[in-house]
Amino acid sequence: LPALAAAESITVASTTSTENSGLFEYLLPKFQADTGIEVRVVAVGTGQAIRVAKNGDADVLFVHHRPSEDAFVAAGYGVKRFAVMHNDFVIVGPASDPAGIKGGDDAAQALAAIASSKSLFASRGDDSGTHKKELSLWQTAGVDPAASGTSWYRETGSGMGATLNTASGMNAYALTDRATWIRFGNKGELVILAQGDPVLFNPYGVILISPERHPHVRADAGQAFIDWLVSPPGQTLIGDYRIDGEPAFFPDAIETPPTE
Amino acid sequence: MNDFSNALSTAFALVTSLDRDLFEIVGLSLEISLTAVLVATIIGLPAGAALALSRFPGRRPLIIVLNALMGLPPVVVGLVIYLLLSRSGPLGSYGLLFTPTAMVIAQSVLVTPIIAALARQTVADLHEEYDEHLRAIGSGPLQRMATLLWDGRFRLLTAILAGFGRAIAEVGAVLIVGGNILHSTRVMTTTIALETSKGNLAIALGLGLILVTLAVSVNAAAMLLGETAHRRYG
Amino acid sequence: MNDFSNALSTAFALVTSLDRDLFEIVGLSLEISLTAVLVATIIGLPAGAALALSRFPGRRPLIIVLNALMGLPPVVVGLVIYLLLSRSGPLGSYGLLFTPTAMVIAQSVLVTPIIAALARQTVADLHEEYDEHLRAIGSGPLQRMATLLWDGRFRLLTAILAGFGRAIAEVGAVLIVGGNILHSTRVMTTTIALETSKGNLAIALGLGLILVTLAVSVNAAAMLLGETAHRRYG
Amino acid sequence: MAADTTDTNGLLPMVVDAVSYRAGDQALIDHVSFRLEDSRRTVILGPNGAGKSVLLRLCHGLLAPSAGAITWGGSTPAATMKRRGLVFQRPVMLRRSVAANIEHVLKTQGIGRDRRRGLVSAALDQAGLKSLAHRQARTLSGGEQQRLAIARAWLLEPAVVLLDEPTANLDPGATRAVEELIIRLGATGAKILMTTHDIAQARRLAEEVMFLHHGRLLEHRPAVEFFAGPRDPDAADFIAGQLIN
Amino acid sequence: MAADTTDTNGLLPMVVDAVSYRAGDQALIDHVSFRLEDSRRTVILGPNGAGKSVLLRLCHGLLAPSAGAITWGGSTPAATMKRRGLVFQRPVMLRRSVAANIEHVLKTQGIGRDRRRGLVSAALDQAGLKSLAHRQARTLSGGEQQRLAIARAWLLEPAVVLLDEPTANLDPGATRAVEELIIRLGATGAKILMTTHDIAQARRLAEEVMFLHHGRLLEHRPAVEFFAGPRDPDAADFIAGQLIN
Ligand SMILES: Nc1ncnc2c1ncn2[C@@H]1O[C@H](COP(=O)(O)OP(=O)(O)OP(=O)(O)O)[C@@H](O)[C@H]1O
Ligand SMILES: Nc1ncnc2c1ncn2[C@@H]1O[C@H](COP(=O)(O)OP(=O)(O)OP(=O)(O)O)[C@@H](O)[C@H]1O
Ligand SMILES: [Mg+2]
Ligand SMILES: [Mg+2]
Repeated sequence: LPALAAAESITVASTTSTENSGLFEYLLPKFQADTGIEVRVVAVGTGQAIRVAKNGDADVLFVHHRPSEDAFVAAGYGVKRFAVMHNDFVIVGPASDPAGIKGGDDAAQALAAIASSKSLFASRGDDSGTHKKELSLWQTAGVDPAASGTSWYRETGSGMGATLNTASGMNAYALTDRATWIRFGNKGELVILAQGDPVLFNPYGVILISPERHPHVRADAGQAFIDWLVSPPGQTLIGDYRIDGEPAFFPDAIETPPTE
Repeated sequence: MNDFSNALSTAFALVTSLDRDLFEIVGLSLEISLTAVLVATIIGLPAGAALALSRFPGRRPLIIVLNALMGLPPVVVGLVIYLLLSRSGPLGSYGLLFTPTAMVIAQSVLVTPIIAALARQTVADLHEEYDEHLRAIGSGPLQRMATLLWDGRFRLLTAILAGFGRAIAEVGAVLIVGGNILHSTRVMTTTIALETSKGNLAIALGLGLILVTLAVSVNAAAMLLGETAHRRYG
Repeated sequence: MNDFSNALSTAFALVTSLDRDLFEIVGLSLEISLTAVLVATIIGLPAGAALALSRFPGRRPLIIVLNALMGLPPVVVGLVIYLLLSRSGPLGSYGLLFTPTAMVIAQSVLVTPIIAALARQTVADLHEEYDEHLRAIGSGPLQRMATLLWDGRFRLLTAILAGFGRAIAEVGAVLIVGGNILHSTRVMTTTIALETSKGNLAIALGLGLILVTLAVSVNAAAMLLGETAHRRYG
Repeated sequence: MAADTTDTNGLLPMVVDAVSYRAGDQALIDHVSFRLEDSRRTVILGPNGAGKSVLLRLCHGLLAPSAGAITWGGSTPAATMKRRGLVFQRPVMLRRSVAANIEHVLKTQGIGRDRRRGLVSAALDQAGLKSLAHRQARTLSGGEQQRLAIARAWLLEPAVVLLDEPTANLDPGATRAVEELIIRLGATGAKILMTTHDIAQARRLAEEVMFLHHGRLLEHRPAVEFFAGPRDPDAADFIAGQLIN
Repeated sequence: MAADTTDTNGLLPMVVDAVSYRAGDQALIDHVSFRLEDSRRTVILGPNGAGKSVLLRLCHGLLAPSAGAITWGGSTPAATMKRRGLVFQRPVMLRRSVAANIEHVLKTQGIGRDRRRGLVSAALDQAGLKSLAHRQARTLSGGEQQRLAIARAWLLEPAVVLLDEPTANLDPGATRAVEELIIRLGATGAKILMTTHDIAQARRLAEEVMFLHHGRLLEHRPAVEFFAGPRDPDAADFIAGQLIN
């Protein structure tokens, strides 16, 4: 088998939602053209991404769960967290909308309506950032969906895409990040029903793995990637990214006016 | 690697805690995989034997395809069954998607070619020896198949166990058609995948350990049963 | 189900577009799985034969465990190898994680028990016939193993093909240890899983179709080669 | 004994018409023609590799001729198979008990459980295998296996019995018993077609001799004439115990 | 012929001391003791199922006695196996060509490629299988398989040869050739221990007879004495061609 490590290459541990959105496919060739550095993305569940990073099997961590990111840096695994961008979560469901949440912009209220109408809801149930966000919304709504006897609440224990496939298969409501949703090809009868609540804000951070803890980390190249992401050109590129004509991510590192 | 020792103690803790969820999951895994293997055996053994015994144009390509189907990707099988059973699919009206039945169907589809292909080889080997005698006494195709399957039953056990191994370890297909829904379609492998994606490697490994132990037990039971029968009925 | 016809046309479009990425992925899939099967064959055939021929205390439990290991969950294998190859693992200094080599290792671990268990049964069957002659001429254990493997080589092909089927269809382990990195460790099954998670079911099915076609080709090649050799060298 | 088409169940005359059997570029049976009209005991003689076993397989329909045709009372060998018994030179033992090996043949012929029991026990008796009924057939001694094979072929008192070296592994007493059985069967009108290497046995049993060599049928004559003076020089050498080529 | 421990390569005397072999609760060989001191040709006689084949297997070390001990020149049967040749009643044919079947034995004994070639071709010649050298051994006729088995056992001119019904499937000429070979071998000092059902052959070949019945050794005497008048009534019946129980 060929030796794969190019002269300059780094490994980034990230989440499936980022990968599935197509953002990396769009950004990385441009980064490589600018710097000659090849970026290899390992896209796994948030928990596993952090685990991979802790073990020193990646140079850069790129995820979206702020508390875990801060804990990661605080424990000395990472050098520093940089805010990169955000997108938002939306609530999708069958176009027939049995819970009647269409057009709402209060996420907790929407969930409460789903619960009271006992409409099917597909939860990721995998402790991911998205799942944690969903659980906090239920709490706000004052519903304990996992209580026994709730047959409408289905924990799929899977990634975003798999959960959406399940939701599409059973015509259930689900919480998803916008980027994955726009890109998702098996929507079936599902459409976006509720969005725009500020609590649905979904920030992404990027962290260089500590070279002190893992001396083999390619710190220079890794930092170059981070610097590039948060630099004006990088931020502009992120802001310009479109899926099916829709913006998917909003740059956070600097003030960049949307190009529309 | 404290992960390994963690895994061991986690597995131990899981089992000794007599966790109801764990039993549910283990029970469902066994139920689904054993049912699927039963279905696959009922279909695969006669199919494999028929392929070993009969001569017809297109038989050799069929054997090649059958052997190749041992490499059917679970995710693809899962997808096809998902599309068939989905509400908007041709069989949607039965409402089987995301039920254990769907998982049994998926595993049966995966395992049948394995059992059939291995059975074909086994029956063909025995056939080499029996062929002339069976033909000489005027044994018909079905009778020949029955004789060879019966006399080869202890050798065929390995083929069936290979099928069981594939079924119980499989995750791609059951995840898609079952949905890994808690208290409903969550089995051991989908739980392991879930815990892995959470980064709970010790739990995942611990569950893996339990799964392998389970597989060993089923194999041991099958082999002991087979051998007892072998000794008693020759 | 327009998904199925979509899948077909997608597969067709993918292949005829002569997409460089597709070729890369297909090539890597084949390279990894064939290498893994080679490794597993080199280890599994002698191991299975040895188990069929030798008599030692603990042999029967070992056979049971070996049969059970056919049901080794890929995710667990992936995890264990991940932990071993991880930078903080015992073999971390080799930097093998997220490389094709790691994927070969994972598939070899998965496939070796399959080939060994099926080879054991095959060799044991042949041994039943050859045993007395080989012992009578004073054949040593290694010589006996060599004779039985050689004379059983065409039957063993099915075992090896079963191993190949498992390897090429496997996704759980290679996903964990390979990381599904574009242009580096992305193979057919991980691509199918990825496209599925994107909801691109037609593409996933199309790739699955190509994968099955690939498996058929490899099987056909192996069987034709085997038969040509069979005819020529008896 | 005269031709008796009733007793031989309409299987006679048996006609072998210009039959050849080729494996690769070699003719194992080379343009052989003969008729068996009546239920006399016919013995096929010939050196090792002459093609005797191949010829018996062709006659029973286990092999299909490369050229020529074989008929039993006008029907194909395959269609009449169940009305004949065949004993192989190297009998196949099913991985079952001795009794189950016999019963298997009866099951194949669709005979009900009750009748099976009696037939199995009678066959075991006759073959002297009563005490071994529940033993794995594959652990039987050489002679016991051959007895079992003969018992299996005899079972339903077929109209025609083909035997390939049936007494090669039998002790003198058993050989005598089988020879007596063959004579008894022949006397009831069954047709016997057998091979043997034992010239003395051939002299005792044969009413008609076929001498096969290199796949060619060189003589086909009444036994008395043949043993009095074979026309073929190889046949003369053969019964004199010479190596022939 | 006198005892000749040089020619028999230190394998004699062969001592069988109170040997029994049990399968389940049945004694297949029942407390058998004998000594073979010299290289005379010893023939084991006995009816089907007497235990002849089992006894030969015990002697060669393929079966281990349930009780008692067997030694060849003081060594175990297993340790001396390569210095003996054994021909089974039902020979095993490897799934290889005829020549490869012979060569396989030589390879097993670690004989170099050059010497192998000569030995294989000589053995094929002697067995009359030259023209069949490249044929799949399993397609050979019954007699051809037996010839091949004998050629394999003979190959390295072992000091002791055990033969189980070696001529059961051979034609008269080949039988005569094998008998001559056996006599020639015996004359060079090799020890022959064989079984046969052919009383005439036993009379021709045996210098010493062992009569086995129900796993028990009932007589062990010089052939002349035995054939002149066996002491055991069963043995008398046996050589008279009676069925014995
Ligand atoms: N499938 C085959 N392919 C090639 N040659 C074969 C095949 N079967 C038999 N033969 C050859 O055909 C010849 C005749 O075989 P057959 O078994 O009929 O001999 P036979 O007369 O019965 O000899 P024997 O007395 O030794 O039993 C032999 O030389 C044998 O090797
Ligand atoms: N593994 C076994 N288990 C049980 N019985 C056996 C086994 N092997 C042989 N026998 C029985 O032991 C007896 C002696 O067998 P053996 O083969 O030695 O007989 P033999 O004297 O060689 O007879 P033949 O002349 O028919 O070849 C037979 O009744 C046979 O069925
Ligand atoms: Mg023959
Ligand atoms: Mg015997």
